Order: sequence, then structure tokens, then C-alpha cells
Amino acid sequence: MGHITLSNVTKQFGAVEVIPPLDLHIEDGEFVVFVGPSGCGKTTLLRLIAGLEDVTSGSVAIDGTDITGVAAAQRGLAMVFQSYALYPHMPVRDNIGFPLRMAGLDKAEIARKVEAVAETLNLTGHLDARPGQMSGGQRQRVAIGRAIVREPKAFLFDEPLSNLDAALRVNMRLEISELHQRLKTTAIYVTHDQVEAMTMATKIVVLRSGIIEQVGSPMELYNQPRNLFVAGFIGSPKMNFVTGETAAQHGAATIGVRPEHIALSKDAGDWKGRVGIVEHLGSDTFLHVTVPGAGPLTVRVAGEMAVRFGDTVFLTPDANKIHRFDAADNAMSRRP
Amino acid sequence: MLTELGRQRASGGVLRAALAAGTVLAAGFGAQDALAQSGRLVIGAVNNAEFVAMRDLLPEFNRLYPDIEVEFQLVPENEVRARITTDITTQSGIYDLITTGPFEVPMWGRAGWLEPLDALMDDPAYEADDVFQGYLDGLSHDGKLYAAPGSAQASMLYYRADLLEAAGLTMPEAPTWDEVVEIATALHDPAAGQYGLCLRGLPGWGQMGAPLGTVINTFGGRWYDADWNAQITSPETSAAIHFYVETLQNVTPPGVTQFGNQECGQAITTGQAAMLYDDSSWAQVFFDPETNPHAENMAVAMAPVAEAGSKPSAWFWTWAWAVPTSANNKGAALAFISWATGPDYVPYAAPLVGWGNMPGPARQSQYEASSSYSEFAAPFMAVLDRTLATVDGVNGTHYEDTPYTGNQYIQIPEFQDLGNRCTQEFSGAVVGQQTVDEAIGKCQQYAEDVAVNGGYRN
Amino acid sequence: MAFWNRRPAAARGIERASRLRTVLAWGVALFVSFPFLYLATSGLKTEVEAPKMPPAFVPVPEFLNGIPFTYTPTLQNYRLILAGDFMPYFVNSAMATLVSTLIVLLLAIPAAYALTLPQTTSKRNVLFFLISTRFLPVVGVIIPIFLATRFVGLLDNVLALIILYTAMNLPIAVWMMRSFFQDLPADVLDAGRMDGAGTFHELTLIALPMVKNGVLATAFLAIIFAWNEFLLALTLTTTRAATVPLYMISFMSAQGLWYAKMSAAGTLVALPVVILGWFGQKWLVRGLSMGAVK
Amino acid sequence: MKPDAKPALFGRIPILGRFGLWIWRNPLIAPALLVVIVVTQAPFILTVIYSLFRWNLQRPENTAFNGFGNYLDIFRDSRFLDSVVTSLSFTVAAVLLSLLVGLVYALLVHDRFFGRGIVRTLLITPFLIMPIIGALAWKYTVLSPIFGILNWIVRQFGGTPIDWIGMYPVASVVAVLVWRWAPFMMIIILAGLQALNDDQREAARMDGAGPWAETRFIVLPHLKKYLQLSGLLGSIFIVNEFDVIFMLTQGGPGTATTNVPFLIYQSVFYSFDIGHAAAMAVVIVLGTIVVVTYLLKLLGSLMGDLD
Repeated sequence: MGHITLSNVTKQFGAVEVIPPLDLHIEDGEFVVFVGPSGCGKTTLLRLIAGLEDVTSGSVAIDGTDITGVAAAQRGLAMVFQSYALYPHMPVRDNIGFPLRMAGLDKAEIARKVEAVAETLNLTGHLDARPGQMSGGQRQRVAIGRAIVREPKAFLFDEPLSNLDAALRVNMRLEISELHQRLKTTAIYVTHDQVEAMTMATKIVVLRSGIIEQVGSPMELYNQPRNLFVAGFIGSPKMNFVTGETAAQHGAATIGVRPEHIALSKDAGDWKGRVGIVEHLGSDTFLHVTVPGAGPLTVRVAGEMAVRFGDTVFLTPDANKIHRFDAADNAMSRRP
Repeated sequence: MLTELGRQRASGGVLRAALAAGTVLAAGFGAQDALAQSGRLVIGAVNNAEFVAMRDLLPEFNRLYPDIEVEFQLVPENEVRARITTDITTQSGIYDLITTGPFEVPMWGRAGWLEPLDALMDDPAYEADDVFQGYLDGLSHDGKLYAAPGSAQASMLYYRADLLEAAGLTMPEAPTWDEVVEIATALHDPAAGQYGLCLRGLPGWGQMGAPLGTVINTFGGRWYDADWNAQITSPETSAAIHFYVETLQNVTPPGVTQFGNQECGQAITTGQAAMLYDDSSWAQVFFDPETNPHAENMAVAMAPVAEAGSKPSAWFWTWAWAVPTSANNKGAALAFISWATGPDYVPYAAPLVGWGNMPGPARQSQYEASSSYSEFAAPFMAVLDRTLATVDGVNGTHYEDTPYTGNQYIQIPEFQDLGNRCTQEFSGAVVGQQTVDEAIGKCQQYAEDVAVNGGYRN
Repeated sequence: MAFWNRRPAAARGIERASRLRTVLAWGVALFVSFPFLYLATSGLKTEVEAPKMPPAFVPVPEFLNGIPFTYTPTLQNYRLILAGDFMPYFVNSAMATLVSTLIVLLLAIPAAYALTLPQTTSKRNVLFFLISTRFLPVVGVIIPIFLATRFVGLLDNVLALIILYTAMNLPIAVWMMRSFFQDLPADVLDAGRMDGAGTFHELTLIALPMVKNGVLATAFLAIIFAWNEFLLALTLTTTRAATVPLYMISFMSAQGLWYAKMSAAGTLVALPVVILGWFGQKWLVRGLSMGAVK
Repeated sequence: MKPDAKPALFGRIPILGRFGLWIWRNPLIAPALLVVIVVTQAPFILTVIYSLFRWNLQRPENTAFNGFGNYLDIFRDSRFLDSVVTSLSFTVAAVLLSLLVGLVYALLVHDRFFGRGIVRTLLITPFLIMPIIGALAWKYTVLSPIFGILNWIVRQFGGTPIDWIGMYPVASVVAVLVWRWAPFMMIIILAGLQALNDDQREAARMDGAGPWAETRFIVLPHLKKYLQLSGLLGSIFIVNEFDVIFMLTQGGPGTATTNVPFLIYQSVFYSFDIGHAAAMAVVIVLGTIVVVTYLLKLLGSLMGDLD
């Protein structure tokens, strides 16, 4: 129904190469998240797939058919935009029905499908409202409705939740995940938020400067980051990196330990450090500890922890969970 | 009414036949198309009162010629010249009928831009004998008439007898310029809103150029000598210009550089000016109590001359109707000419729109048209008759030999520009933008350029 | 020390001007609009009253006559003008203005839209070429325009003015419409393309309804320029197609009693655009700055 | 940005290069471009051709190719040189004064006060009125020695009526031009003022700036771009001003107010000297290009990224 293959795709804006040659395969029914820092080319990549930008070279195929030169509308994809991109002069009904109208469906059928979609998205009461009269969450649902009404081969989401407030964001995240569970339609989702990536994706694509750093399931990326960049990008709080003498002891240029993989003790441990800022989240406590010779480290402790600024503590990394990186920042095998 | 109608038709008929032959030969127009007395007739005319009134009388014309749809455009003098000349010289066929004058008509006739109208003269119903021959001469070239006099005028001096009397002054019948200025100075009282004399200060060869031209002539000046050497800086011409500019500066209303024919006429009717040297067509306005509150105090004298015993000097002008060869509806144009300049127009129109709105008399019969007219015309008729009889307004009143013809203008196409430019410089001198001699120097230079560039002198 | 400490009025907020400034602004405004206001008021006088001094500014009902600076208004000048030959001029002006504005919109909207599309190249060249033509002095090309108009037989034809006014207003209209189109959120247009709208539907169903105000503003500016145009009208029309400027030039020289009539005619001619301007002043900015200033 | 993305001038005929032929295949742009080119470029090419001929409409038999003779003539003609000076002085004086007055207007009406809408409306009216009617109104209601209000005031103070247009023609024309164009400047400057962040002004006040310091150090620097733009646009419109001069002074008295456009008009319609008029037109167009080039650069920088 919707597997997408990018072969040797490049994109240049003028003299600037935004996407160096890139290959990627997306299986039918996957929920793929493109993630990376801003400016990494993830949105460009999405727009290349959508057909909103033309590839400079290479090809894009959907279900094995090369659609490189095909207009956006003919690709059978639907897109949800960061700004929702609703048509402000049309009521919700017409907004959702617009792609069907463009496809030349007759009015009765459009009405029927729009009603059905509105039903699933709880928008039935709002069909005659204009986008300007609706809340952010409602608008987002309209945008999603407009995407699903045409039963596309794949959904493209361009940072759809970034304009919502925190609480709503979590809600919508769930809704979108649920929707995907139900429809089983391929989805490509762009975000800079690794939490969204981890929670929603069946497959994450980490991008940096237009280059795919790693592709894999969330857990693969968490457990086996291929390099320093991925290791640092996935996971929250960020993985601690230690270089120098300490790293050399592990036979690496850099070692990485996630905050949750460090045990803390007030009495004894591998590293001795002084506590800086302590962030109490209730469920967890984050301690920022300065260890001479290793630098500042973040430690995550479950539950509440009674330490104060200036206390001396001892840290012990979980030896099995130390990531080692070579001088080129690539991951090395785990210590035997 | 029936006879009148018949006569108009007949006159049109003879004209049509005569003109048809000429037109077909000359311009190759089909006689049928050219001479239909129907369709759209586009007239371009100067917005003088007599033509404004004529436009208001169009229903009468349409009663005679119901199939002619007249579109009458009235524009101020400088603009009407610009538009008409552009139309004629580019043969654009914008106008079917135009008002023009003795300056352009002979040149345009020679260039083949105007239709000859001799047939009109030959039409008995037109009563051509009634038209003053002097005006006809000015509108002919090579023995052919190219325009019909519509509103004729010669220049004369108007004054307020009451004001002169109150000041204990008298006006000679043929005053000199010095006498005029003396009287004007005596009557000039700006603080009381009373100005001695109105004289055209508006640039333009047909505006300031006309009175100035006569001053130059009577002072013994000229534009060129027999060999086309410019003579603006010659003592006589220069003296005349100095005199004119200084008079404008000293005894005329403020803003005189914007006063043309119309504005000066208003200065009399509003009582601002005590005297006016301008054309005779104003007489009908000034002497009519309906149009001038000071009518009973108006008097006229001959156009002033340089000194007692100088030969009379005045300008002649005729706003005349002509048909461009590029016209689209010559038949209708001719019909209109025969109506507007024929013997019946004044007797019909005067009672309706008043004598002040009648064209300047080009026909003897206009003076005899009604007893009331001859009564109020008497004061100025004597002066006008004498002017017409003594002044050669066509060939000029120059003292010296000139290589050109023309009186207050010189009859070469370039004069339009030359006259405009020089009068513009002079008006600049009036308001002190430059000295009179500077203006004269520039004018001399322009005149030299014209002589050379126009190919008159090598 | 701090100046505003001593001036509570200023401290109260940026948005309130001092009383002195209010008075000053009103004074300047009345002074500046005096020539027009006086023209308008003179149009309501009789010919006898109009040129009289001291000037009467204030129309009052008849029974209040005699108060200084007042007069009893009359509509006789307007009646005279409207009963005379004014209407054809007015109709011609309206025709030339409205039809050319309509064509301007029809041509400028697609062009301006194309000039915001990413796939259009040379945008800069096209835009700058267009606007540079607007800076050409019209007198510089008046002769060939006259001769060309004559050549195609459109002298004294409103169609000639329509064509010329169209070309005259097109560059500004393109710049202006483009600035409106450019302000549209790119996502919405992308959404349209994803949803299957071709360029035509994208323009007509999505972009255009969103810039309704821009279209009005553009039309408004085109109307002002076309209505007020003088030189081309003067040169190319005579009677049949003559527009209001030609009617007005007959007032260039004093003609009988004409002052009040001139005032009334001037008011009548100026009024449509002035009223339009009063309503559309906020749109002027974009148009007059070629969209460079929002 | 492409390296060759320089401003295009109208001298650059699109069909011949730069734009590339594709533009003619763009059905959205081609019609508009075609209309503009046919109506504005073609006549200008003809003007250039005419300028090489001796051609007076009144003497068609005298027409002949004249090379650059017309250009030599006009540069020897003091009238043309004078008119260039007149044009420039009108432009400089009127633009600077309009800017100043426009700035004053804008500062006066930017902040809210009682009746601000009406005041703004009254202030922009001069720009909306048909220029020839504006000039008529000035000529007869303000400056006329007979009907003018100015002279009535003069007389109230015991003076004698003054022929304003005759005595002070340049000042009269500049006054009318400033009256007409200051609102234009005001409109653009107001837009600039609106774009000025109120926070900035408030911050300046918190930092102790009085109204003058606030204007001098915050408002004016911010307005620089807008002042440039309005000044340049104003220059281009004012240098081509014809209507006001036609109605108010007809270029006089003398040639005191004859600017280049009016001189060209006179040359065409009073002298019918097409050759000279065309040469003058070509010269003034070339002169305008210099200003326009600068303007386009400025516009380009104001417009941000194109292409």
C-alpha cells in the first residue's frame, strides 16, 4: 500500500548542497520519524518526498513506481503542516473536503466522506466554523482530517505538534499514534523533539547536515547508537561524554554513559564529585555533578534524593552500559 | 422659416456639387462619403464667448440639419492651437471643422491641409459680398479662400469716459502711446483696486504677441530685415519692447502675466481697469448693459500709435472656420460653416443670446441687423470703420521692408514657436525674472536660430 | 533627571499625544486642506458671492445671513454643471478608469502570483523591468504614442486610454499584488498543492480569497492614478472620449462668470477619488512604496 | 542569489537576453509583460529614432535625417539647460521640503489623539486630488491677486495685493508641489513609524530619554530606510511633474518654471518640433535611469531576497 524508496537523492539550493546523495527505504505501514537538529535537512527531505521540492538528482519511488517528476498532488500522499495550513476563508467542511473536490469527486460523496472523517476526529459540531474560530488542537485535528480524508498512501507530518502547548502536545501525540494503529497507513513524521521520535516511531531516521546518521527502531538507537552524534541526540537527559584519561582507561577516545546508567552513593564509587545544581522532578532527580578529570556529569536517580548543592558524592557507571567511541566519533564494540 | 430652411439647403447643395469636384481631384475622397450632410461632426474651437454661445444654439442647427450630430469642443486659445495644429499637420482627422486664423490659413492652404472654400463664396445664398474683403484676403492663398471669417476683430482702445472725466482728462480720437500711458498713470490707484490699463501679459504669440506686435510696428520696429537678419535688438524694436514691458509693470493689474484676452475683458467688466487695448469683439460686450455694468460710460479710441502723425496701427484677426483635408465629414462641416457664418446667424442668434455673444462683425449686415444694435454700436463703429479703412492688417503696417508678410505676426510656421518663446521671455522681464535687455537678447538669439534653421538665411 | 517624571502626560503611554500636539495637528490639517475645502465651499456659492472678500467659509441657512464669514449655500452650480455637458466627460473618465483597472487586475494578479512561485526564475529582472517603466516620463513618449494611436485609429477613443492606463498601472499593481501574495503563509499554498490544486486552482481557490484586501487596495490605487491622469487624456481625446481633465482645462482662462462654477466642477471631479482615498488610506502605503514597506 | 542578479533597466530589452525565453512561455506573466513592453518600450524606441531626424510637423517637406544634430542643438540651447536646472532645483527643493513636512505630519499624527482619523484624512487629501484641480485651487483660491485668500490677508494688514505666481513663481510651484507630495512622504514614514517596536520606545523612556532624545536616537535612525525610499520615489515623480506646472504657471513667467517635461510638451505641442522634443526626451530618460538604478538597488535591499 505505501512503501517509499529514495535512491541517491540529492538536493541543492543554488550552490548549497542541502542533501548529499542519500538512500532510504520506508516499509509499508511504518511510522518513520525524521529527527535531527534544526537545519539538518529533515524538512527538506520530507518536502522532496511530498513533491513540494524537486530533487536535484536521484529518484523517489512509491510502491516501486518512480514518481520523481510527478506533481505533489499526483503522488497520493497527504501532508500535515506545522502551521496546520488550513484555508482561512473556508469553513472546516470545505477545508476537509478540498482535496476531494480537487480530485473531482461529486458533492454527495465529498459530503459523506467529510462527515465520516469529522466523526472520527470529533469535529462534527465544528464543520461550519472557520479555522480562525477554533483552538490550536481543533485546528490540528482539521489538518489531520484533511489528510486522512483522501486515504493517502502515506501521511507526511511536518513538526505538527510544535505549535501546541505542552499538555496538548502529549494528547495529540497519543491521538496520532492511535490513528496510525488504526489506519496502518505509512507515516513519515518530522520532528526535532527526540521524545516524540522515541514515543511514536516504529523507525527513526537521525539526520545531520543532510546525512543519515542512523536508521533503526527507537530501542536500537537508544542501545546501540552508531556514533557520538546519535548517542548524544537520543535520550533525555543527554548522554554524558567523558574524554581524556578516563576514556583512555576504557580504550576509547570518548566514552558515553547515560545519566540513568550511573549509580550514586554518598560513600564510595568510581568517581568522586561535587554536586552542583539539583533538579527535583518528583519521579526522578537530576543531579549535575562535577567530577575532576571527567568533567560535568548528569546523573538520574529514581525518586527523591536528599542531596544538596556542594555535597560530595561518588558515582559508579554501569560497566555494561558504557558506550565507547573512537577518535572519529564512531561507536566501538562493547567492551568484551 | 421655410424660406430660411430652403436657402440653407440650397446653399449646401451648390457647395456640395462644387466641392465634390475639387475634393475628388485633390484628395481622392469619394464624393458621396465626403459630403453627406449627416453623421458626426467634430468641431474644435477656441473658447471665446461667441463660440460658447454658438454651441448653446446647436438645437437650432440641428433643426436645420437633424442628421448631423455635432460634437463641439471648446478649449483655451493656446491649447486649441496646439491641438488643432497637431491634428492638421499629422493629418489625423480628429476634427472636421476648426477655428483658425489668418496666420495659419495661408500656410496650411499652401500645404494642402485645408479644403478650398471658394464654392462657398460663389453660392448666392451665402451673400459673400456682405463679408469685409480685408478679412477674406487674409484667409486666402494664391487666390483661393481656405477659411470663412467667423469672428473678426481689429484692435482698439477702450476706456472709461467717466473715470477720465472725473480726473479731468480727455482722450484723443487717435491717441499716442505716451498719451495713453499718461492717462493710465493718472488713473492708476492699486490701493483702491483701480488699475490704469489692461494689456495682455499672458505669453503666447496670439496673446501678448498681438498687442506687442502692433507696438513694435508703430515704433518702427520689425522682426527681420530684408535679408532675414533678426532685428529684435534694433533700436526701434528694442524701444517698443521696453515700452511694452514697462507699461505692463507700471499701470496694469497685479498678475498681469496671467492676463490674456479673456482676463483683460473681465478687468473692464468688473471695473478694475480704466482702459483696455484689445480687440474689437469686446465692444459688443462692453457696450451692452446686460454684460457690462459700466456700459454707458464706455468709449473707444483708435489703437494708439508711436507719435502723432504716425500711420495708424492695429492688428487684424479673424477666427475663421476651416475644413481640414483630413476631415471625415466635410459635408457636415460645410453645412455648419454656412450656418455659422451665413447672413442669417446673427439676426437669429442675437435676440436669443445677446449682442455680447455675437461674433465680431465680419459682415457689413451685422451692423445693420437691428436698430437697437446700430444704436449701441454707433460709438465704436466709427472707430472700427476708420481702423478697417486705414490699416492694412494683412500685409502689415511696418515702416521698413520686411521679407515676410503678416502684421502682428510673421507668416512663417516657426513664428508660432518664436512668438511664444519671445513673449515668454518678455513676461519674465515683466515680473523681474530678468532684465528687459536680457529678454530681448534671448529673443534675438531665437530669431536668428529660426532664420538659419528654417532655411530662410544661409 | 528623567524627563517623563515631570511630565505625567507623556508617561501615561506612547499612544497618547499631548494636548498641544493635538491642537497643532488639527491646525496643520485644516491649513493643508484649505485650498480644497475652500474650493468645495465656493462651489456652493452664487457667482456673485464666490469671488467676494472677506471670504465666506461657512454655509449657513438663510435666516442666519449676515454673520461674518458665512453665506447661504446653493446647489445651482451643480445643477448647471450636471444639466450641461459634464456628464459625458464624467462617464468617459469612469469608463477609462474602471475598465483599465479591471484589466490591470486580470493581468497583474496572475503575473504577481507567478512572481512568488518558487519555480519562477528571473523574478528580480521581471519586477525591476516592470517598475522601471513606471518611472519613464510620459512626455518622453507622447509623440510616438500619439502617432501610434492615430495609426491604429484610436484617437478620441476611450479604448486608447484604457490600454494606456492599463500599461501605466500594471507595474505598480504587480508589485503590490506580489507583496500581498508573498505574505501568504507558504504552508497553506503547499497544502493546496498537496491537496491537488493546480496553479489555476491554487490561485483562484486558495491564494486570491486570502488577499481580498490586497486586490481592493490595488484596484484602489489604480483607480486613483487613472482618474487623475492628465497628459494622455489631453493629448489623445477630443470630444467623444474626452475625460474630466479636459472639462477642467476650459477653466484655465477666465470665462464670463466662472469662479463658482469652476469650484463646483473641481469639487465634483476631485470628490470620487478623495472619498475613495478617505476610506482606503491604509492601503495607500503598500501601493505607493511598491510593496517595499508593509 | 545568482551572481548576475543585477537590477534590470528598461534599456535592456527582454526579448534579447537576460530574461530568457522561458518568460514568454509563462502564461501567467507573459500577457502583463507584453502589454507593458508594447505600450512603453516600443514608443521609446520610436522616440530614439525620431530624435535622429530633423522633423517639424508644420514643415513636413523639411524632414531629413539629422544624426546627432538635435542633441547638439539642445545642448547649445540655453532653454534646455535652464530647464534641466529648473527641474533639478524643483526636485531638490520640493523633495527635501516634502520630506521634512511629511516627517512633521507623520510625527504629529502617529500617536493617538482626538480626531486622528479625520486629521490624517485631511492631510492626505492633497495627494488624492487630481493634480490639475489642486493647482487650479491654489491658483484661484490662494495665490490669485484678485480672488486669492492670501492677498485678502495681506490687505487686512494694509499691504497691497501681490502677484504671487508672477513675483515668486518658483516658490509658488514648490509650495504646491510640497503641498501635494508631503502627504505621500507622510504615508510612507507613517508606515515606518508603525513598524517601529513600541517596546523600543518604551525602553528608551525607561532609560531616561525625553521626547527629543527618543525621536533623535530611536525614531529617526529607524526611519532612515523609509526616508530614503520616500525621497527617492518622490524624486522620480517630482522630476517628471507636468500637471501642476501646466495648470499653475504654464512654465512662466519667462521660463522661470519651465522644467524639462514642460519644455518637451511645449516643443511638441507649441513648436511641433518633434526632432528636438524627442532628443530632449531621450536625454531626460537617460538621466532618469541613473536615479532609477539607485532606486532599484535600494528597493532590492528593502525587498530582501528575490529569486
